[in-house]
Amino acid sequence: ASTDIKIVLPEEADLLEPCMATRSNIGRVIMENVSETLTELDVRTKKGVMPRLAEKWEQTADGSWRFHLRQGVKFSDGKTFGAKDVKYSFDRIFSDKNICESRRYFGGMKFDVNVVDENTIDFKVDPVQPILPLLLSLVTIVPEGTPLEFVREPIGTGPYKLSNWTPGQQIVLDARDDYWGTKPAVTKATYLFRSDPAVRAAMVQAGEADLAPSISQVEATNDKTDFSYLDSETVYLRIDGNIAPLNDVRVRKALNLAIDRQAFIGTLVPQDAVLATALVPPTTLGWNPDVKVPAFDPDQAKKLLEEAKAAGVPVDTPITVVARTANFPNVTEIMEAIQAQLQDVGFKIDLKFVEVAEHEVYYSKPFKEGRGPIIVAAMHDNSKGDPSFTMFFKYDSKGTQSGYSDPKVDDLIARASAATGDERAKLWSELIAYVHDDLVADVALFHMVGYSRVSERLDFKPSIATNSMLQLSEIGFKN
Amino acid sequence: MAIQSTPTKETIAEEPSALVRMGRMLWADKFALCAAIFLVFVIIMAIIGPTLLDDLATKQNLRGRNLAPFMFDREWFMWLGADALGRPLWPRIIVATQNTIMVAAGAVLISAIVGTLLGLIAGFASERTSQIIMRLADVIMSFPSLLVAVIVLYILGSSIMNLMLVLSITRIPVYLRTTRAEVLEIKSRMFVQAAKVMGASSKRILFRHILPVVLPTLTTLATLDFAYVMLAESALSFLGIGIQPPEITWGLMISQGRQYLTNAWWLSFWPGLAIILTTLSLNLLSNWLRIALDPVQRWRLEMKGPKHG
Amino acid sequence: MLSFIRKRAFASLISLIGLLVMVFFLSRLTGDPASLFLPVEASAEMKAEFRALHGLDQPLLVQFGQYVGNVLTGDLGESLRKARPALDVVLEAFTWTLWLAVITMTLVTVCAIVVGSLAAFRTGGFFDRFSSMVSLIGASVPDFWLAIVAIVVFAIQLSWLPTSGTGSLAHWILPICVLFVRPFGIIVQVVRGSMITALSSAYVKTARAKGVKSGPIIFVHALRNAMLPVITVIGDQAASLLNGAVVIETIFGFPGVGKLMIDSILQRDFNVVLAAILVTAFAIFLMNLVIDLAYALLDPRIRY
Amino acid sequence: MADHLLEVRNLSVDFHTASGVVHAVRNISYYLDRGETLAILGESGSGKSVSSSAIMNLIDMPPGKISSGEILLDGQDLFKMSSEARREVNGRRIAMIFQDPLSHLNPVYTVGWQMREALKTHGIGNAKAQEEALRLFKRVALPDPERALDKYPHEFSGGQRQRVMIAMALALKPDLLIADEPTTALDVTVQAEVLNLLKELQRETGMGVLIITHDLGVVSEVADRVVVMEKGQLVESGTVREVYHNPQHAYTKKLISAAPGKGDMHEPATAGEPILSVKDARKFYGGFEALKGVSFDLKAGETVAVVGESGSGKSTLARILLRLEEADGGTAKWKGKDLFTMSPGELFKLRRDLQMVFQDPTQSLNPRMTVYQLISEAWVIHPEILPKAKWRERVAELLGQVGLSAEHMGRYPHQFSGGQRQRIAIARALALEPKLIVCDEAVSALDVSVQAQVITLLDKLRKEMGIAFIFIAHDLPLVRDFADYVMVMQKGEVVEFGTVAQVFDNPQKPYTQALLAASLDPDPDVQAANRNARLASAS
Ligand SMILES: Nc1ncnc2c1ncn2[C@@H]1O[C@H](COP(=O)(O)OP(=O)(O)OP(=O)(O)O)[C@@H](O)[C@H]1O
Ligand SMILES: Nc1ncnc2c1ncn2[C@@H]1O[C@H](COP(=O)(O)OP(=O)(O)OP(=O)(O)O)[C@@H](O)[C@H]1O
Ligand SMILES: [Mg+2]
Ligand SMILES: [Mg+2]
Ligand code: NI
Repeated sequence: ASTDIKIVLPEEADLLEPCMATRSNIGRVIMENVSETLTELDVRTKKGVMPRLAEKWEQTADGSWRFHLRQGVKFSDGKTFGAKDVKYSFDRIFSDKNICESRRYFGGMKFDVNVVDENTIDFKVDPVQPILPLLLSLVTIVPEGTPLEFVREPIGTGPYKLSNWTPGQQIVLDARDDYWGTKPAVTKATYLFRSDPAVRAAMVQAGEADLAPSISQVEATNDKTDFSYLDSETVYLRIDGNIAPLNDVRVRKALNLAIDRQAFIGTLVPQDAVLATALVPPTTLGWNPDVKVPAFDPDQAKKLLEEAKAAGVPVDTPITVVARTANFPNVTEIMEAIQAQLQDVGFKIDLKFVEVAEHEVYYSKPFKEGRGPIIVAAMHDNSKGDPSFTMFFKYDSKGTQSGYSDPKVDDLIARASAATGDERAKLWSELIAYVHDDLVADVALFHMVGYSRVSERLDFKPSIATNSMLQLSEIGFKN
Repeated sequence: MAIQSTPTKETIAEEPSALVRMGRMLWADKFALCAAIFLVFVIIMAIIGPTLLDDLATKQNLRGRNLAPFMFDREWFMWLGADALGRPLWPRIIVATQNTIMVAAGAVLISAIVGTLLGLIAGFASERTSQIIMRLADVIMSFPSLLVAVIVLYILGSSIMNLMLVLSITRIPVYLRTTRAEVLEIKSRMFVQAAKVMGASSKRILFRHILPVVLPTLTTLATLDFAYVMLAESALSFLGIGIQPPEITWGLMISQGRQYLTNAWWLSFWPGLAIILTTLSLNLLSNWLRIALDPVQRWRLEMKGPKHG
Repeated sequence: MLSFIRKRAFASLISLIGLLVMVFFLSRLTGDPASLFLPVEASAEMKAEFRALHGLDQPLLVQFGQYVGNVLTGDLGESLRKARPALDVVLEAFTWTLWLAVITMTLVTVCAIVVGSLAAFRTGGFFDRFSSMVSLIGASVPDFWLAIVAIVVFAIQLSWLPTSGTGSLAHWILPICVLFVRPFGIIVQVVRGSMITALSSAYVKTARAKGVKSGPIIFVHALRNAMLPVITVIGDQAASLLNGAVVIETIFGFPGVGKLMIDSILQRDFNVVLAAILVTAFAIFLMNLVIDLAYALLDPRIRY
Repeated sequence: MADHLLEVRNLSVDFHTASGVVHAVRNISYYLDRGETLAILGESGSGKSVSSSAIMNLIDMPPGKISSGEILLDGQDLFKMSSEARREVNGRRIAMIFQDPLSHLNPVYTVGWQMREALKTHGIGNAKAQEEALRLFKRVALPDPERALDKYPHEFSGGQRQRVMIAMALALKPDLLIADEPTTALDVTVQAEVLNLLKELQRETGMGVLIITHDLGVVSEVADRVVVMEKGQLVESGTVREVYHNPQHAYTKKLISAAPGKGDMHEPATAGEPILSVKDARKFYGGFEALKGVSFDLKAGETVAVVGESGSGKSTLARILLRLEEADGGTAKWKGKDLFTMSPGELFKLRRDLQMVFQDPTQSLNPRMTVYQLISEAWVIHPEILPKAKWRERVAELLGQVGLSAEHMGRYPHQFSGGQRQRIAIARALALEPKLIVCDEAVSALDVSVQAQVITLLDKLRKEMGIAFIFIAHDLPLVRDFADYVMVMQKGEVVEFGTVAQVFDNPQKPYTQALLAASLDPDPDVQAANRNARLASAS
C-alpha cells in the first residue's frame, strides 16, 4: 500500500519560516517535520519535556542551563548540526532583520548563549528561567548561515524535507533517508488547503485526502473516521475591570452566575468540550481542581445586581459585548445565547460583532480613552503546559490584554514565574483560585475541542498538540 | 374615425383611466399578478412584521435547536423549523424582512438612480465631462467591493445606512455604463433631434425621450441586483463587516445557516427561498412592466384582458 | 480611433494612479497590520519593530513617497506576510482567475444570448416562461449552496468529479458550472428584454420580406441591434469575476485573486492589496476600453 | 381563365388598439396578372400599405388580424401555406419596397451587406451576390456605387435610401413586386430612371407590379390598371385611362381634380428685409463635401422651394440651419444673428421660431408618446403659447386641419399609416406657431386630395401669420403652386435660383430644364405623348 498521504488544512502557510513555526498554519507543516527543536513537550503520555535535538540538559548553580546536543545529526542540505547552529538560530530570532514570532516567549529576558564545544551549549538568562527547557521546545533550529530575513524554503534536521511548494495549491514534504532518528512510516506528505470545513471533510470521504485535522462539529458524524480532541483553545469573556459597573465584583459575579454553561455543551459547543475554570487547560502545570465552575443561578445573579444597584453601582449602563466573527465555531449563536441569558437577569447588553482587526483594538492595550463598559469574547490557546504563557498577558497590570491592576495578582505571577517544581505549581494554583473566586476577573467558559477526520487506512489519533503541529512521524498505517 | 373607417361604438367609447388599464393589464398576466400580490405581502410584512413577531422571533430554546421543518403537530411558527438557537424560522424570516428590504431597496435605488443620472450625463454632455465620469466608473468598478466595505465600515462603523451606502457604491457602474451606452445610440435617433428642434432642454430630452427607452433594461438590472445585494450583504456578514446579530436579515440568516448546510439545510434554505421568491416576483413584475409601458408591445396584455367591444 | 485610444489610455492612467492613491491612504486608515501579523501576546516593542521593519512607522506621506518611488522603478513592494514580491503573488493568482473568468464568461455569453434571444422570439411562450424561471432562480441562489450541493452530489455521491482543488481539467468543471449560474441568469434577462424591442422593429420586417430564416433574423438582424446593453452587462459581470469569485475560490480551494485579495485586505497586507488592485484594475480598464470600442463596432451610429 | 398571378379576395384586416378595433381593410378584392402593373391609388390611411403587407405576411398578428379573405398567388392560397413555404415565397417570388426606407433598413449593417443577404438567402454565392449588388446599385443610379455598398443606411440621403430599398427588392427578380410609394423621395429625373428600370425588368421577366402611389403622374406613366381605395374599401377599379377620364366614385373625382400644378403661380413682392440670410453654407461628411457654399435670402411670409437631385444636400441644408449638425463654413443670419455660431442659450430662445418637418416622419416621432403628447409637447416646452386647459381642444383642431380626427389623439405613432404620421409631424410643427418652417418632403406621402388640403392650410398660415417656408420637395407641380422662389440644387451646389415663374417658364440651366422635362403629367394621354416625344428626340 502507498505510504504517501495527503493532509488538508484550513489555511495555507504564507511562509515556511522555521522561527514562525509557533504559528499554527506554519507549524502544522514544518514543526518537527522539517525543523526540529532542542526539546519537545510530550502531550500524549504526559512525560513533560522530552529530548529531541538535545540529548540531555542540566541547570547549573547560577541558574544557567547547559544542553548536550545529539551527535550525527545532519541538516537536509547536508551540513552537520552543531552548537553553532543553535546559537545562530537564537541570534536569528533576535535579529532586527525579521520579526520572528518565537521572540515573544522571551520578552524581558536577556540571553547569553555560549558555545562550549561542538555539542554543548550554555544558556545564561537574566532573569533566571526555570522553564527554559520548555521554552526551547518552541525554538526551531536552522543551519548557520540561513538568511536573517524570512525564508520560504526551510532547511532543518527533521525527518522530512520540503520538496515542492506551489503557492495556493500544495506543499509536498518527502521523507529523508539520512534522518538521525527512526524512520517514520509516512514517506511523503502532500498538504492541501481548503477554507471550507465541509469541503475538508468531504475530501477525506471522497478519498482525496487522508487527514483533515480540523473539521467542524456538524461534519463529524462518522465514528470510524472522526475524532475529537481537546484542542487547548479556551473561550472566555474578558472583562475590562476598570470601568463601572464592571469594576464592581458583585456585577462580575452576577455575570458568571447568569450564564448556563452546561446548556451549551452538546448543543452549540461540542459534547466533549470541558467547562473552564481557568484560561489554561487541565493538562497545564498548576491547574487547580478545587476551583469550581460557577453554578447557574439567575436568582442569585439578580440579587447581586440589585445589591450593587443599591450600593450606587450603575448596573443599568449598557454593556458592550464584542466578539469576533468566525473566531470559533458557532460564535454568533453562542454570543447571542449568552446575550439572552445575561439580559434575563437584568443586564443591558449590546452585542457587537467585529472583524479581526477591530477585535484586536478592543482586546489589547492601549484601550481607548473614554470607553464604556466592554466585555470582549475571546479565545486563548495555551498547549504548552505552563501557565506563564497566559497569566502575565491576561492578568498582570502590564499584561496586554489585562483588564485589571491587582497587586496580589502581580505578585503571584512574578513569584510563580521564578519558581520551579512543586512551588511553581502551588503558586499557579493559588493564582488561578484567586483570579477566579476572589477577583472574579473574567467569565471562563469552555475548553473547546476540535474534530479531525482521519481516513480509515491511517493509524492516527489527534492530540492537544494537533492544533499547532502535526508530527508526521506519529502517523502510522493500519495493517 | 373619419379617415379610415366609419366609427363604430367601441372606438369612441371613453378610454378607461390609466390606473384601471394598468390593473387590467396586470390581471391579464397571471404570473405578474401573483408576483405583485407576493410583493405586497412582503412589503406589509416589512412594515408590521417586527412589531408583530419580534418576541417570537428572538425567543431562544437551546433544547429545540435546529428543529426540522414540517412538524405540523407543533405550533404554526415552528412549521419551517428552528435555527441553531431554537428560534422559530418563520417569524424570524418575517421580522428580517424589514431590514432586508431596507438595505436591498435602499442600495439598489441609490445605485440605480445615481448610476442612471451619471450615465445620462456622460452620454449627453461634453467629451471631457463624459471622460471624467466614465473613468470614475472604471475606478469604482475595479475597486473591490470588499475593500470598500472594510474601509467604510471600519471608518464609519457598521450600520444599516453604511451598509446600504457600501453596496450601492459598488453597483453604480453597471447602471452608469448601461445608460451611457444606450444614450450614445438613442441620441442619434431622429425623434431626439425632433425634440431638439422644438427647443426641448437637455433635461427634457434626457428624461422624457431617452430615459424611457433605457428604463426597461435598467429595471431588469435593478430587480436582479436585488438578489445580488441581499447575497452580498450575506457575504459581508460572514466576513464580519456586514449586518451582525442581533439584527437580522435574510442574508445574515443564510450566512448563519451556511455551516449547517449538509445537516440542517432548512436554516439557510428558507431565507434563501425568500430571496429567490422576491427576486422572481420583482422580475416578473418588471418584465410585465416592460411590456405594459411599451406601446408597441402592449397589445400582448390588452388582447388577453377582458374582451372589449 | 487611434486618437480616441490614446486619449483613453491617458485618462485611464490618471484614474489608475488616482485609484492607487486612494487605496493607499484609505487602506492605511483601517488598522494596524502589526497587531494582525503578530499574536495578541506580542509586546508593544515587537509591534513597533515590525512597523519599523516595514516602514510603517513613517508618516503616511513619506511612506507614500517611497511607494511611488518604488513603483516607478517597477517594484510594487513585498508582501508583509509572504516574504515575496507582491506582484509575483498577485500575478500567480490572477492567471488562475483570468482563465476562470474568460472560460466562464465565454460560456455564459454564448448560452445566455441563445437562450435569451429564443425566449424573446416567443415572448410569453412556454420556453420564455421556463427559461426565465430557471435563469432568475439561478441569479438569486446563494452561490455557496450551489457549490456545496454540487460537491456533495457530483464528487461524493456520484464520484464523477473531484471535490475541489486544481490539477486536472476535471477540477475546473464544478467551479465553472457554479460560477456560470448567476451571470447567466442576469444576461439572459437583459438579452431577452433588449431583444423583444429589437424583434419588433421595422427592419426585422424587411428581413422577413426578403425571406430570411428565423435563425438569422434573430441572431444576425435583431441581436446586433440589441447588443449594447448586453455587452455592457457582460462587462460588468466579467469585472466582478476578474475581481475574484471569492466564495467559489474559497470553497473549491481555487488559488485565485479573489481569495488572495480578501485575505490581504483582512490581514492588511497593503502591498498585496495594492498590487492586486493594480492588476485587476488594469484588466478591467482594458476590458472597458474593448467594450467601448465594441459599441462603435456594433453600431456604426456611435462614433468617438 | 388561367389563374391570376395574384388574386386578393375579400380581404379584411383589423387592428386591435387600446380604444377598440380598427378596421383597416374591409373586404377588398383585386387581381394582378403577369407582366401587368396595377396601381393602388387612395387616400392616405385607406389601407393600401396594410393590404399589401398582408400579402407578404408582415402584419403583426396579434395585434393585427386578417378577419376574412384569401390571397392567391398563382392559384395557391398563401394563408394555407406552411410558414417555411411562406418564407420561401417572400423575397424569391414576392418582393416589397417599403414606404419608409429609413426604418426598414437595418441601421447596423452596411447596405451592401443587406443587399447580399437578400441574394444569399435565396441561394446565390457570395461573389456573385456582390457583383449583382453592385450592378443593381448602378442601375438605380446611386452615385459612387462601389463605396455606397460599404456605407450604412444613416449615411445616405432619403432618396438614396429609397433606391437602396428598390435595388434590394429587385435583386431577386421576383414574380411579383409590391412597391409602396417607391419614388416619393426621388427627384423627377431619378424617378424617371427608376420607373424605366421597373418597366425594363417587367419586360424581361414578366414580373407583375403592384404599385402604391399617390402621384397620378407615376400612375399614368407606368400603370395598366388602377384600383382606388378609400377608408379601407375598394371604391373603383379600371384601366388607367378609364379611371382618369371617367371617374365614377366621388372620391376618385375629387382625387383627380385635386392634382396640383394647375393654379396660378405666386408673384413674390420684392421689397422687405430678409429674416433669414444664408451665405456660403458648407458641410463636409468626412472627405465628402455635401454642401458647397449655398446662399439665399428669405423674407417673412415667403416660401423658398428647394428642388434638385436626390442627394444634392437639401436635407443637409435643413439640418445645419436648425443646428442639428454643425455647419463647416458660412453664415446664416436670422434677423441679423448668425445661427451657425449661436450659443446654445441663444439658440434655445430661437427654437420656437424655427421648426422642421423631417423627411422620415416615422423616426421623428417618439414611439412611446401618444399623438396628444407628441403635439402638446410643444406647449410643455413653451408654456407661454397656450394655457394647459386649451391643449386638448387645440390638438383636436390641429389634427382636423391636417385631415386627421380627434379620436386619433390617444394612439401611438406605430398605429398610423405613413401619410398619417407625416401629418402628425406637420401638426406638431404648427403647434409652435413658428416664424419659419423647414418642410423636408413634408407632403410626399400624402395623396393629392389630402395634400391639397394641407397645402391650402400652409398657404393660409403663410398669408395670415407671415410664416416663411423652406420647402424641400420633388413634386414640381406642387412647388409651382406653392412656392415664391425656387432654388435648384445639384451635387451640393445651387444651380439656379429665381421666382417660380422665372424658373418654371424660363429655366436657364440644363439641369433645370431636364428636371422640368422629366416631370410627369397625371393625364395618361398627355403622358404617353410626352413619352413618345422624348423617345423620338432621344433616338
Ligand atoms: N451622416 C452622413 N455621412 C456621410 N454622408 C452623408 C451623411 N448624411 C448625408 N450624407 C451624404 O450627403 C449627401 C447629401 O445628403 P442629403 O440628405 O442632404 O440629400 P438630399 O438632398 O436631402 O437628398 P434626398 O432628396 O434624397 O433626401 C448625400 O450624398 C449623402 O450620401
Ligand atoms: N398597428 C396598427 N394599429 C392600429 N391601426 C393601424 C395599425 N397599422 C395601421 N393602422 C391603421 O390602418 C389604416 C391603414 O393604414 P395603411 O398604412 O394601410 O395606410 P395607407 O393607405 O398605406 O396610407 P398612406 O398613404 O398614408 O401610407 C390607417 O388608418 C392606420 O391608422
Ligand atoms: Mg402606406
Ligand atoms: Mg433629404
Ligand atoms: Ni372601428
